[in-house]
This record gives sequence, C-alpha cells and structure tokens, in this order.
Amino acid sequence: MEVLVASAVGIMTTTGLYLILRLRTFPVILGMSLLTYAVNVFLFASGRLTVGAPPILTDDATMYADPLPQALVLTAIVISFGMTAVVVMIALGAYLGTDDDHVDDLIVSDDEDVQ
Amino acid sequence: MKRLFNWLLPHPVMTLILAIVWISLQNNLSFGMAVFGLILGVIIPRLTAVWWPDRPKSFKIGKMTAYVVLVLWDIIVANVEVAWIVLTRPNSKLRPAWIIIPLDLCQPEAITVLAGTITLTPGTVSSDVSNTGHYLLIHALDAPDPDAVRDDIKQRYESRLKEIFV
Amino acid sequence: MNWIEIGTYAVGVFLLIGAIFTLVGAIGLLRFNDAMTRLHAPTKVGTMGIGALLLASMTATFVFGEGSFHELLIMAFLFVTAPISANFISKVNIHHKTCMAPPDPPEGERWSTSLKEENDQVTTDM
Amino acid sequence: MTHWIIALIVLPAMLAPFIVLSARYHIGIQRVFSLFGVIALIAISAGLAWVASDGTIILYQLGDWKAPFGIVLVGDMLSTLMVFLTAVLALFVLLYVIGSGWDERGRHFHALFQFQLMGIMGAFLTGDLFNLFVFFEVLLIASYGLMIHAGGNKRLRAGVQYVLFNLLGSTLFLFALGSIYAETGTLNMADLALRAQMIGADATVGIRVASVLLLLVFAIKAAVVPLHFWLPSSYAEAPGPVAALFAIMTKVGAYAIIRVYTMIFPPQLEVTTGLQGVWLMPAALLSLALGMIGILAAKSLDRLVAFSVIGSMGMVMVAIALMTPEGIASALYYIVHSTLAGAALFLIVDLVKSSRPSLSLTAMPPFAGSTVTAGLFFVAAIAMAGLPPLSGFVGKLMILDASFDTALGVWVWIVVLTASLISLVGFARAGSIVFWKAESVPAGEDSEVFERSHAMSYSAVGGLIVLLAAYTVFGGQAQSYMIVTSQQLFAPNAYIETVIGSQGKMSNIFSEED
Amino acid sequence: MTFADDFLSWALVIAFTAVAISQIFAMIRLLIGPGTADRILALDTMVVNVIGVIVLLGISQGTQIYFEVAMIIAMLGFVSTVAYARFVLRGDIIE
Amino acid sequence: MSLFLIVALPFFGALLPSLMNSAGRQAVAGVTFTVTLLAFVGLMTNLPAVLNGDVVQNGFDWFPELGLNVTLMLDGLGFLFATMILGIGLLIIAYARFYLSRNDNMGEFFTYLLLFQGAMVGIVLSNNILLLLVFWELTSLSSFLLIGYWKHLEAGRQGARMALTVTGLGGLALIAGMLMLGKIVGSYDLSVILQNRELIQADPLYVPVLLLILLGAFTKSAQFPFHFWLPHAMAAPTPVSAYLHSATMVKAGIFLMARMWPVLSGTPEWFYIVTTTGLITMIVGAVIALFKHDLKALLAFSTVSHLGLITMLLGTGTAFGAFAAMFHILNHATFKAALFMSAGIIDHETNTRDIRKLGGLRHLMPITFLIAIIAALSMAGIPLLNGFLSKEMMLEEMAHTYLFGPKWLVPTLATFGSLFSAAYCFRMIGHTFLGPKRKPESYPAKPHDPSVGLWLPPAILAVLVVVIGVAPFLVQDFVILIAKSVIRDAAHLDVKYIKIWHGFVPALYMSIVAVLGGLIIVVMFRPLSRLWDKTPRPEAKNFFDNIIMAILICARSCIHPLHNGAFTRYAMIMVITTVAAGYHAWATGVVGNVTRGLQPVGWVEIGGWIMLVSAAISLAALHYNRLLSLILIGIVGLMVSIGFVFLSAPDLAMTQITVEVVTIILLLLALNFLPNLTPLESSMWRRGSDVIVAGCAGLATMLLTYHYLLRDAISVPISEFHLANSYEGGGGTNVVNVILVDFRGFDTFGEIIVLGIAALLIYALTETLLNGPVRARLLNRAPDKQLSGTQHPMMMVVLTRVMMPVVLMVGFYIFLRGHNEPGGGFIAGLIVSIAVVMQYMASGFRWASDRQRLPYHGVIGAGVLIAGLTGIGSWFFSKPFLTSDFAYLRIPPFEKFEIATAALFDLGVFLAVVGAVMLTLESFSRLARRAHVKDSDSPMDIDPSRSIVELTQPQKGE
Ligand code: NA
Ligand code: NA
Repeated sequence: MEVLVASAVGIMTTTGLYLILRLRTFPVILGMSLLTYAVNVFLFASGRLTVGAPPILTDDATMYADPLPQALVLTAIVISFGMTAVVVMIALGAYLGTDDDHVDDLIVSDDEDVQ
Repeated sequence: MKRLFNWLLPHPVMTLILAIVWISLQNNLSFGMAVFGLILGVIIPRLTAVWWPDRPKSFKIGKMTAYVVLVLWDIIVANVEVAWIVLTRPNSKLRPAWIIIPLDLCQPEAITVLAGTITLTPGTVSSDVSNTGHYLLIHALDAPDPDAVRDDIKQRYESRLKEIFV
Repeated sequence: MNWIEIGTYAVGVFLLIGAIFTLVGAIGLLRFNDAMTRLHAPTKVGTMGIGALLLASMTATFVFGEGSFHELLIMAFLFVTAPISANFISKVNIHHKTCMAPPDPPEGERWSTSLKEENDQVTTDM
Repeated sequence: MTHWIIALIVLPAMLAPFIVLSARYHIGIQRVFSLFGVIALIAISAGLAWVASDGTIILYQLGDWKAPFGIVLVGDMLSTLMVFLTAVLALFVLLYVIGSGWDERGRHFHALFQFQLMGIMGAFLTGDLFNLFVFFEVLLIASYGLMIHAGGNKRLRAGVQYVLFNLLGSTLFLFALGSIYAETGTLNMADLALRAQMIGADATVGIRVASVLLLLVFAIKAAVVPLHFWLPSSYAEAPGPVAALFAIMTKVGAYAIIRVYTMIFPPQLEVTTGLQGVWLMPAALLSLALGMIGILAAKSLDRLVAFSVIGSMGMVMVAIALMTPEGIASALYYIVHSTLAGAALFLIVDLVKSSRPSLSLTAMPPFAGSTVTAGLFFVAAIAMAGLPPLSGFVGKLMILDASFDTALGVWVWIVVLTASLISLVGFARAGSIVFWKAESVPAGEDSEVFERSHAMSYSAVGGLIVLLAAYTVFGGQAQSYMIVTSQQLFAPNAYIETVIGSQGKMSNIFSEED
Repeated sequence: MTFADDFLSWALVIAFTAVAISQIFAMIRLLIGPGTADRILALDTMVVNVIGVIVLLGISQGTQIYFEVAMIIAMLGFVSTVAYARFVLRGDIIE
Repeated sequence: MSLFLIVALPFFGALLPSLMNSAGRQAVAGVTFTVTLLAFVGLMTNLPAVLNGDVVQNGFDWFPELGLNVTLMLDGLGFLFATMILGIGLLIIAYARFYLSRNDNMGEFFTYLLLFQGAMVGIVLSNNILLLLVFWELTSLSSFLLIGYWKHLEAGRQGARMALTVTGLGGLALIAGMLMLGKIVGSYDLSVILQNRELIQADPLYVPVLLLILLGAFTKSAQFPFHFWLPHAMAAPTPVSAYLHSATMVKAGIFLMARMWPVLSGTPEWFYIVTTTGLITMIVGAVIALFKHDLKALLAFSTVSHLGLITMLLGTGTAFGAFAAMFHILNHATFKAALFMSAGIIDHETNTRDIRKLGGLRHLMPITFLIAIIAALSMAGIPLLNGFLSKEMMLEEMAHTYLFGPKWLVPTLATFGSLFSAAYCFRMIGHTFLGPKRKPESYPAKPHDPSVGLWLPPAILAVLVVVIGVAPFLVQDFVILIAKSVIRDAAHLDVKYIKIWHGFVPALYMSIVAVLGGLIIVVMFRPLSRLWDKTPRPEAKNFFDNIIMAILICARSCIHPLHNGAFTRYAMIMVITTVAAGYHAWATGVVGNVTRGLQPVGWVEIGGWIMLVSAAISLAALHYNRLLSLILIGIVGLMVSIGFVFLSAPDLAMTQITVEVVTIILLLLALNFLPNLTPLESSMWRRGSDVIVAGCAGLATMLLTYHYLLRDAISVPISEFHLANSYEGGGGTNVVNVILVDFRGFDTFGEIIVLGIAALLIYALTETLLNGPVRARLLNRAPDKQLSGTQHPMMMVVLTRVMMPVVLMVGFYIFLRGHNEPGGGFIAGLIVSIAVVMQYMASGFRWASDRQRLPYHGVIGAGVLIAGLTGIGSWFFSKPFLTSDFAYLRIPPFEKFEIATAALFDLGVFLAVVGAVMLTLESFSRLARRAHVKDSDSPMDIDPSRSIVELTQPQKGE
C-alpha cells in the first residue's frame, strides 16, 4: 500500500512538474492542479495510512486514522481551489488583452544608449 | 387561502418527495424527523419555485407509481437482453437505427419522463427533440424493425404518461 | 440456514449480478465500433450493475446492521441523471457527426441540436 | 486575557468585508475606514511592542486550546516589532494611495489592502507553522489582487508569472509541512523546537529534509537567489504603492527564517547541522551581488528598484546567515531600514511614472515637480545603496562588523562592499539620466502634459524619508533594541515555556504525551 | 467461517475485480476516443463505477460512513458530464 | 563653541539657501556666508586651547553598540584643516555669489556647498573613525551634486559620476580598512587607536588595513593611478573646483594619511607604497599639467602633482617629512585657491579657459594678473613666496630619501617634478597674461578686471602667500604645532625654525635647477607640445569609460538573459534548486530504521493506482488536446478522491469531488476563450530535459513519502489530543470537522478569507476587463467552433427543476451533520453552489439570475463577518477568539439536538463558500456574454406546451 501511495505521489509530481514546464498557461495550470493533488496526498500521508478507520468517533472503534492531516489537506484543497480560480482568471485576462497565452513573457530588449 | 396554500406549497408532490428524501438521508423514521422533513419540504421548494414557473396542473401519483414499477421491470428485462447482445453479437451483426417518435405529449415534464424512460430502458436512447417539440429522436442499439419499437414505446409508455400528466 | 445466512447469500448474489453487469457495460463500451452504439452499453448496463451493487449494500445493512435505505437515494440519483448524460452525449455525437446522421423529422422541422445561430461562424482569426 | 494581539488580525479581517458590504460604491467612506483601520493597527501594535519590550511573551490561545493542540499567537519582541513596522508602512502607503488616486483605478482596493495587512500581521504573529501557511496564502492572494489592480496587459502577464511562481512556493510549503508533521507529529513551533531536540543522531534524514524544504519556502518569500525570479517583473509591474507595500512581504520570509532557525533548528542543534550554513550564506551573497548588479543593468527605473529590493534582501540574508546574535541583530536593524527605503523608492518611481511618458532610462524632457522628486530619489537611493548618513550605511557597518572573523567573513566583506559600489554606480547612472539628463532634452511640442502629483503623495514619500532619518538619528537606541531582541531569539526557552506551559481548555483532563 | 461468508467474500472479490476491470476498459476507451463524445461517455462510466467501488468498500468494511461520498458523486457526477458536453456543443457552458 | 555645533551648523544651515531661494540671490549668499562665518568664528573660539596644545574633545553616543559615536576632537591638524575649509569656504561663497549667473539656482548650489562644507569639517574633527567614514562618504555625495550642478552639461554629469565612482570605490575600501583597524584595536576611537602603534603594526591584518586605507586616501586625493577623475570634475562651476578640488576635498586623503600617520607610518610597506605613489603622482601630474590648454585642467593636474608631493612627504615617515607636508598643505591651499579663482575670473571675463586663445591679459586685467602671478610664482617655488619654503623643504627631504635604484634617483626625480612644476606655472602666466597686447575684441568676450567681489577673495589669499613667504616665522610655531599633532609620539621633531635661506644645501641647487629648467621648457614649449601630442599615451578617461562600459555590458548580459520573463526557466531553476538542496540534506544525514510495517495491497488498490497513473501520464502526454486533458485531470481527481475514501478520509473525498466539479466548470468557462489546442513548441531536447528534471523531483517526493510512511513520528502526534477531546471539548464526533471549526478554526477562518479574496479579485479583474480595451473584443467575439443549437435542452431544464430542491436539501443535510459525520459547511457550500450552477447551466445565467440572485458580495461578506463575529463573541465571555461552546437542546417533537457556536462558525464558512464560488463563476460567465447573441427569455429552448408563435428561439432554417 505504501509503495502505491508513494509512487502515486511521485508520478503525479513528475507529470505535474512536466506540465508546469510547458509554454502555455493552460497546461501549466493543469500541471499546477496535478502537483496540488500530489502534495495533498503527501500531506495526507504524513498521518500515515490507515484503512477502514475514519476519524469519526464511535463507541466500538479501537483506532482511527490521524484526523489532523485530513483537516490540513482540506484547508489546502480549499485554498488551492481559490488560487486556481485566480490564476485562471488572471491568465485569461492576460490572454484576452494580448492574444498570447504563452506563460513566458519574454522581454523584448530595446537597445538604448548605454551611457 | 388557496393562494396562500399555493404559495406555501408550490409543488406538493415535491414536498412529499423531499420529506421522504430527508427521512432516508437521516435513515430515521421518527415523528420529529418527519416533521422536520416536511418543514424543509415546504421551505426549499418555496425558495426554488421561481425557477419552476409552469408546473404541471395535475399529476396522478398512483398511476405514476404503477408506471415506475412497470419501467423498473422493463429495465431489468431489457438489461439482460442488452447484456446478451453486448457479450455475443459481433459488431457486424448489429442493426442500430434512428427512430423518430411523433409525440402526443406536450408538457415538457411529460416528454422528459418519456425520454428518460426510453433512455433507462436498455437498447434505446433518447437523443434529441425537434425544434417544435413534436418529435422525439431515439437511437436503438439493435432494431430490426424500427416501426415496431416506435409503436411499442407509444403504446406502452406514452399512453400511460398521457394519463399521468393530464 | 437462518435469515442471516440467506441474507448473506442474497448479498453475494446481488454482488455477482452487479459485477457481471458492470463488466458487461464496460465491455460494450470498449468493443462496439459505433459511437452511438457504444452509448448504450455503459449508460444502461452500467446503471443496472451499480444498481445491483447498491442493492447488495442495502441488503447487507439489513443483514449485518441496523438497515438503511440510503442506497435507494443513490439509485434514484443515478436513474434520474443517467438520461441527461446520455442525452447530452448523443447530442455531441450528432453535432460532431461522429455517428450515422439521424433522419430529419417530418414537416420541415429540425432537430434542436442541428439548429444554427446565424452569427456563429467558424472564424480563423481567433 | 487581553485581545489586543488578535485585534491586529481580526480588525482588518472584519474591516475588509465591512468595506465590501457597506461602502462598495463610496470611495470616500472606504478611505476613511481604511485609514482608521491602519491608524488603529499602528496604535495597537505600538502598544504590544511596548508590552513585549521588557521580554514579556504575549500568548494568545485561539479557541482557548492549549498549545500545541490549538493555534496560538505569540507576541515577542521580534513579532511585535514586525507588526509595528507593517502598520507604519501601511499608513504611508495608504496616504500615497489616497493622494494618487490609485484606489479608484480598479475595484476593491481597500478591501484587498486590509486583507493584505491581515495576512502579513497573521504571518508575523502566529506560533503555528500550518497557520503560517494559511496566512502566507492570505497575504499572497491579497497581493495578487493588489498586484493586478487596475489591470493592463503587461501587468496581467507579469501577474500570471507571479501567481504561478508563488503557487509553486505554496506547494513546496505543503511538502515541507507534511515532512515536518510526519517526522515530529506537531505543527506548533515551540513544540517543534522541543521535539526536534528529541531526534537522535541515528535517524536524521527526515528532519533534515524537512528543515531544508522549509528554508527553501522562506527563501522564496525572501527572494533569495536563485529563488527570486518572481520578484523583478511583479514588483516592477505592480502599481507603485502596492510594490511599496510589498517591501514588507519579502521581510516575512526573512522573519520566518529567523524564527525557525533560531528556535526550531538553531545552529547548535546537531541533527540539522551544516544545512543552512552550506546553502544560505552563498545564496545570500549571490542575491546581494545579483541585486546590486541588477541596479546597474536595469533599463527602467521600476526594475532598477525591484533589483535593489533583491539586493537589500541579500544584505539581510547575509546577516541572517551568520546565525549569530550579532548577525541577527544587524539583520533586524537592516530589515526596518530596507523596508522603509524600498517603499520610499517604489513610491518615488510611481511619482516619476505619473509624470513621465515612461520609466525607461533614456533621456526625456524634464517633468513637473522633477526637482522635488529628484531630491527624494537622491535621498532614497542613498539609503538603499547604503551610503551615509542614512541607516543603510550604519546597517552595512553592523553587518560587516558582525561578520568579521566568521567562516565566510572575507567573502561577506568583499561582496558587501563591491555590491555597494556597483549599486552606487547604478543609482548614480539612473538618477543622472532621469533627473539630470532631462535638462539637456528640450520639451517636445507634442509631449504629453502630466498633472503634478497630489501633495499628499509627496508628503507620504517625505514621511518615509523622515522616518528613515529618524531611524538613523535614533539608530543607537534602535540597535540596542535589536540586540535585546536578538538575544531573546537566541534564548528561546522563555518563548517555549510560555507557549507550551500555559494551560487551556480541557488541559487538566488530557495529560500531555502519555 | 461459514460457506455463506466464504461465498460473500468471494463475491466481493469478484465484484471488486469486475469494477476494477471495467474501470480500466473505460480508461482505454477514454484514451483511444476517438470522438469527444466517447471520452465523455467513458468518464461518465468511470464516475458511475467509482460509486460502485465505494459501495463495495462500504460492504466489505461493514460501514455506512462512505454513503455520503457515493451520494455526492451520484448527484454531481453528471454535472461535469453535462458541462463537458455543453462545452462541446455551445462553447459557453453557462449562457 | 562646541565642536558638535561647528560641524552641525553647515548641515542645518544647508536647509536655508534652498528654503530662501525666493528671497533673492543676495539673501541666499548672505545666509550661506553667515552660517559659514558663524562656524568659522566658533572654530576660532577654540584657537587658544589648540595653541595651548590641548586637544578639545566632546560628543555623545550614537551607536554605542557598534562603536559609532559622535565624538569630535580638535587638535592642531584638525584646526589647520577646519580653518582652511571654513576660511577658504568664506572666500568661495563670496566669490560664487558673483560668479553664478542668474540662470543658476543659487539656493540649490549653496545648499550643496554647505552640505559639503559640513561633511569636510566633520572629517577633520572626527574622533571616531566610523564617524569619519560617514563624513567621508558624505563629501563624495555632496561633491557628486556639486560637480553635476550644471545638469544640462554632459561633461558635468559624467564628471560627477566618475568622481563618485572613484571616490566611492576608495570610500568602500576605507570602510573595510577602518573596520579592520577598529577590530585590531578593539575601539573605533581615534584617540585610542592613535595610541596603539605597536599593536597595529604587529597585527597580521596591518598590511590589508594599510592597503585599504591608502586606497581610500589615494582615490580621494587623486593619486596615481586614480588621478584621472579630478580633471573631469572640473566641469563643475569654478567655485566648486577651487573649493573642492584644490583646497579641501582632495586634501581629505592627505588629511587621512596625516591622521593615521602615527600608527601606520614608519613601516617599509608604508614607506614604499606612499612615497612611490606620491613621487609618481607628482611627476605625472606636473608633466601632464604642462601640456593642458584648459586653464582649469592645468590647475587640476597641478593639484594632482602637489598632492603627490605632499603624499610623498608623508610617505618618508620622518618627522621632518611630516612637518614639510603640513607646511605645504597650508601653502598650497592659499596659492591654489587663489589661482583657481583667478582662472574663474578669466573664464568669466573672456568666456574661455583655453590658454591658446588667451595672452596679453595683463593689460586688460592688471589686478587679476597681479594676484595670479603671485600665486603662480609661489607654486613655481620662487623665493619670498610661501611655495618656495615648503618646496625647498621637500627637496631637502628628498635629498636624503633612498627608495629604489641608485641613491641619486629620488632626488633627481623630485627635481624633475619640480622642474615641470615651475614650467607649467611659467607657461600659465606667460601664455595667459604676458605676450603682446591685444584688443578686447580679439577674445571671445571683452575682458576687464571684475568687480571687487570677485577679485577680493583671491587677493586676500595672495596677500597670505606673500606674508608667509616673507615672514615664515609668523606661522612657524603654528606649523610646528600642527606637525606635532600629526606626529604625536611616533617620532621626534627637531625643526627649530623655517628659514628662507639655509645656505648652500642640496635643496638650493635642486631648486635652482628646477626654476631654470622650467624656464627653458617654457621657451621650448611649442616643439615639446608637438612632441607630446604625437606621443601615444593611455587616456585615463577612455580607460575608465571602457571599464565602466565593460562592467555595464557584463551586468546586462548576466542580468537580462537571466530575467527575461521566461517563467519556464524560472520554474526549472526552482525545481532543480529544491531537489539539489533536498538531496544534499538527505545525503548528509543518517537514514533511521524502519518502524512501521507495510500494509497489504489488494487488486482494487492496484487497479486504482493503474487508473491514476495512466491518467496522469496520459495527461502529460496528451496535454495538447485541452479538453481531453481536462477530462483526464478529472479522472486523476476522481481517483485521488476514491483513494481518500479507501484511506479513511470521507470528508476529504467529498471535498475533493465537489471542488473537482467546480474547478472543471471553471476551467471549461475559461477554455471557452482560450485556444483548444496547445501547439507543440518545445524541442525534443527541451522536452527530454523537462522529463528528466520533473522525474528527479518526482523520484525525490516518492522516496520522501515512502521514507515517512515507514517510520513513526518522533513523539505522539498532537492529533491524539484532538481524538481524545473532540467530543467532550468540541462537541462533535467527526474529529476532522471539529479540528476545522474548533481546534484549528483559525486556519479555517483564514481559508474562507482566501476564498473570499479570490472571488473579490476575480470580480475586480472582470470589472476591469469589461471596462477596458478588452470589452469590445469580448462583445464581438466569434466562437472558435461550430455551435449546436441546443442552448437550454428541455430534458435538462425539467430535470434540474426536480433535482434542484433535492440537492439543496442534501446540502442542508451535509451542513447539519458535519460536526458528527462526514460533511460540514464547506462541502455543503460547494453542493449548494453546484446546484445553482446546475440551474444556470440548464436555463441560462440571465433567466435564472433574473428570477433569483443573491448579492454574492454580500454573501461573502456576511460569511466572513459571521465567522469572525462568532469568534469575537467569545470575547464577551472573557475567552479567546473562536472559543467554542455547545449545549444540547430538546424541543418537542424534535429529538435532542446540539447547538454549538461551531455551527455558527460553519455557517459563516458555508456562506463564504457559496458567495465566493458563485461570484467567481458569475464573473467568468459575464465575460462570455456577446453583444449580438440575445439572452434567451425563456428557461428552455423548446416548450411544446406553449404555442409555437411564442417560441423565443428564432427559427433559423438554412
Ligand atoms: Na481540483
Ligand atoms: Na476554446
């Protein structure tokens, strides 16, 4: 189980970063989402893995999954949702204004007098 | 008084459904739950009533129940048939077909129920409505005789629906 | 053989039915060669499969626990929403012409999917 | 129990929605409330700083939960100093904003401004690492809004990069937090300090990686090379007063590094030895060098100032990287200086921008009010380049003094001094082109006519300059304060005991660590 | 361990496997397409299958705690299907 | 007068000229003069003490911890310099009053001048070497302003920058040197440092300290090879040149060497470096000066030469050398300032400073001629003028100095330097004033003697030149006093008296050779000048410019390509940095033992893993198809959620799913405007390296995850407390929810604020876009694909009507139960939002929102306020922010239920989420409204229940 989770984190990180290194905003944003999944799972895994023991208190349960990382991941999901919305909007605004959705904003060097 | 009633209960059936949903959600059939469910069943439709302006004037619950049972039975039967087709029939021997069903129903709600029924019954999918809403386009997975399918649907479902949505 | 045992068998049987129909749906999805044909398999057979699984679950709650009708709610949602999904996917097929074109309706009517707005043209300068 | 410390966060947090709700269409009312809020923040933070100045640790247990189980706010000398600095800076920025009318060029400026303050205040005050993450996000998202305020293509495209880069940073922060929690099972900084000491020498990789990841996160905030790339374009493209407010944001990173690496992973902690020592000082020196070279290389005034911010953060980081009480004290002295100087420069750049066709470093005809602006620029540039008589020079002396006889001391001296020279040349070049060379360019017939900036804008800049001067004149007292602050940081037991030792709700029932 | 229990656990394994295989089939369909409609359909199928997995999980763990998850997926899964389809049909999904 | 006041007066006084600019030139000059005079008088009040041999000290602490204090001292050396600075300052101010034209901003000028004056006085009175540094750098800054005073002149701007660069370089070296010196001694107090000669000279840092301090001094005093900036500084107005570049600032380096003389001199290092530099500078300056045609340039190089002379004297390290140096400083100040002012007068009157255009001016400007000839002859070393005295002392000292090579070399070189010195003096007088009488019209302007205001200041100096030259005994004691204050205990000074006639000593012969040789050279000037012009020699300015240009180009080529806006590279660098730093931390640590076992893996898990991984990899591979990649990311999200279910996190799964739906809606809304395909732009190589970098990072995260998963935390996780107290303390059994709304409610408070800000930001940006240049483009946008006719399909509309209330009820249910079962305000908020979005999707935004639309701004605000006020509420019970409380109530017929403040907080969360999501989606969909597409007025496209005529969808047959 641990191997699966760890490798899933690794693969999502890899693919996410690969997309982040693309040249257009849309794949970059998707990459960011993928990376967010990866880090959420990582954060979740910091409470270790527990199968079949949700942290809902019951009388007969003997053990629970660590609730704290779950709460943290929840917060992280919400925050990254807000961030995604924002970056999508800004990227869209930039695209609408310039007709260019390159994430690189290469500065055109204008040669002026040096002295 | 009637207007107040109408205002409070824009969709009495919906109120009932919501109460049932509430009870099943809570999985607790107590008096308190039922009351609470009914209260919600009044409030929520009131809030969403603006988005359902022309509700059907009458709706036969009893006949609808019988209709649902019929459809469920049809679904099970047809499922087995379709499963058989999926597992055994090669692509080349499939006889898919488009079928046009002229509609006698004119309420959107009724047409929707018909279309839904058609879709849920394996082997057919409601795909489109004509621009006046007088024809329904369905697709059949394997229909050697499209007209038979059309007639079957009209008499088995549409006629019943005409009685439910008067 | 007591009720619990019967219930257990019932759960198992429902599970097997569900398993078969779910699988059949996926097989159909994979193997049919026409887009509209493919639509039939999962949207219905699958629904039946999940329906059986839900029934299994509901039975299980009655056999092993206090019992609940939650699963009926899920089933209701699935059955209510499945036609819309299918409807939209058909429309996409018709719109993209990825299936055999449907015959026109009589009396000069059009299918709603193929209505066109006058101003909507494909432009290349976007 | 006094609630003043939480007021620093709750007041702006409540004021912002209030402004959105009640004064969305009345810029005048927004301004009044915004100003009122900032002045209140100054008063409260000054009071807290006063309370903390005798070594008192102000503890606030949110939800009455005992640390480390709940979140706590902690006001010690350092954090109260930072919040006070933030509030003071905010006042001048706000005055400039009102004077220049920037708040009318887009929607929701004041609400975003208040939220921004809330985020910064929270980041300085919280005693919990995950809560720090949350406040980082608050301040970041507010900064996105402020950065792209009033729109414009260049600004938006720079904004995309700014947001994306910081999203990467936030992701890294979460990786770091996951590592921290996995390794130690806690998030509270004081508790973390205790638990880090429990880790044996036979299993150190976990905590080492966690501590380095955390350092990288804060280094991004502090714009340490090579994690600084987000800064130049975004600061240059942001509205002037916003960039001025951002002067405090890089300090959040510096603050966090100081906090974490004096309390949790102090130099003497064996399991994390040789980490920040290896990376931080070279990177800081590189930042300093790169920033100052950037000043020389810049082709426009706004980017020049942006690079100067990188350079001055490099200076701060050099002092921090020494990880000695003297080093941290000089870093603190320099932080205040560089915040005020950086902000002043960005406001001046905005003054220039509002009266010159462009900020590019080419000769253009003289503009309205250029004499006053030139004077202000000259003083602010002196401050930023670390020339006497202003605090930058003294700060530089302090850092050189503190780094004497340390491992990389020679390099510190060489880089600090060389960088000063380069920045001096860069500022002189830029100033002479913008303000002097203009005199040799005749005004064109069709040149645009710019309105002279509002007097309030000038007085906001002037106020910052006066503050800088005061900070120099009373620098001795300030330095003594910083030294005591630094000593408090290097003796974190009082902090830790206050945080961990205070009782809260249910703490009588649950005995810790059984 | 009675035969009934054995039967049940085998049935569970078979059901799990069936759902897993059908997920993979759907995934293949999604990747090979060819049409957008096929992909949306595959996604829709996968969403429905996920409900099955959750239900199976509930049965195998003997808990009702996952019910809401399944319900939410059932309730909202179709929203994304509709959104994708609307995008293809109309470009603007909220007009 | 207190020393502090003497230093402070010019600084505070500096404000006055600028403030009084409108009061007229007279007033401005008057106030400047008064300020300087006050300081001068204040200085003179200390004369008795100084003459008494006392060292006047006062001051106060400034940066006691650093050792930078405002402590001042006045001894003979300081007094000499302060007198020069303030005394000559007075003359310069008077002179400048008449020199500056009406176009010049006099207030600005005098402000700068006073700043400079204060800084100079500060240098010479500092008793703290750090304070000295402060003033030192201030002189560089104020001189920058003064040199660049005529902003419109290219030469002025460049000269100013060059001076600042060179002196700035020296200043920074000086900082290092002074700090190290302080570190050696343990104090930055000059009075302490000067008593530690042995300690300093024995320290291994002595040589670096010496080099750094000398670098500071040499650059400031324009010693070879840093001499080149001084002539370019001559672009400044003449009063500035006279003041800064002859009398004062350039002497600051000399002052520093003199000040440090007791502790730094006397070592071979000092001797060789300082003497050699001085000697070379003297000769080079003199030779160049001879061939300069610009009067001020000639004077500038002569200054260089004389500064070299003084440096050389200080370098010998003998008491006599120091004595001679002090005397020459005094003399040089008098004659050089007089010469500069004369040159200024000539410039002023003839409008040129080119010697070649002048000549014969003695007839037209007799007074100026008189002044100039006295000063020039003094500089040439003609007896009975003060320059002769000190120059002969220099030659005397050189006659006994052995530096390198044969013993006669140094005296010969010194004589050679003096010879050229005499030559340029003669040339200057001869070519300017002598020669045939010319008509006034033959000059660029008609020259005549200026008003008394211009000639009186140099005249006073000329008188001094003569007086000292004739009666040196008048100043002898004073100079001895000064010399002693330089030498202190370092050496013994046995100068009895300064004499005009020493007898036939080597110095006299050398002097005679120099004067005669100088005359010969002037006679032979023309051929020599031609020869000079033909000699190739490095031009210092070009050299300097090239260096600066090279640095600039270097700077640009390292800054601009690196910061060119390539985000992808920024990200790449960041990833590599992170992986490298993480690897380093890992590699230098110890991997601990495994403490946890692996958990079993079933086929379902593997199946899920395959789905997740294949979706993620396909996403990366197929991302060019944007819609497909959106579908794939949906699958990744779906798989992650089911993973959460599997790993006991139902709350997370629900959140993930709902967020997923909203995110996809959002991205689809955006994709509507964006291209549907991503072109393949990056090269194979580029993609390969991206894969490698991303793969390394992925591998790292994988290993890290695996590492932590197999090991327990160092101590019991704090969540044990949460599990134990969730019910009793927080009133809920869903521990995750209790953490969210209670234990860590403050996080959640921040989180909803983030959401709220996101929505406000998006709204604000939408407004900006819709009111900006993009507006027209948006309104006239043509879709990039063929659209189908289905806007609001009947089935969808009808079904939504049924679903809507049910979904809302489910939302309500999820909200209520959150505290005890999976759910909560956040998820409920998303569910409700999705329900509303469903309605928007079905019937259109316009139709739906016309009927019912919440003010989403208000909803967000209300949410944040409710959450915040819930927190504030606990203040009234003397509890901290967000302290929760709960109670169980029973109202028939309902069962017992719980009322918790946490629920109120959760309500705030709920509202904020609904408001934020809806405002966001609404903003996006507002962008999509097109001008030519009418919003439909009916909820569905086709409604057969209405009559056909009423159909709103216009009939569009093809
Ligand atoms: Na997401
Ligand atoms: Na598009």
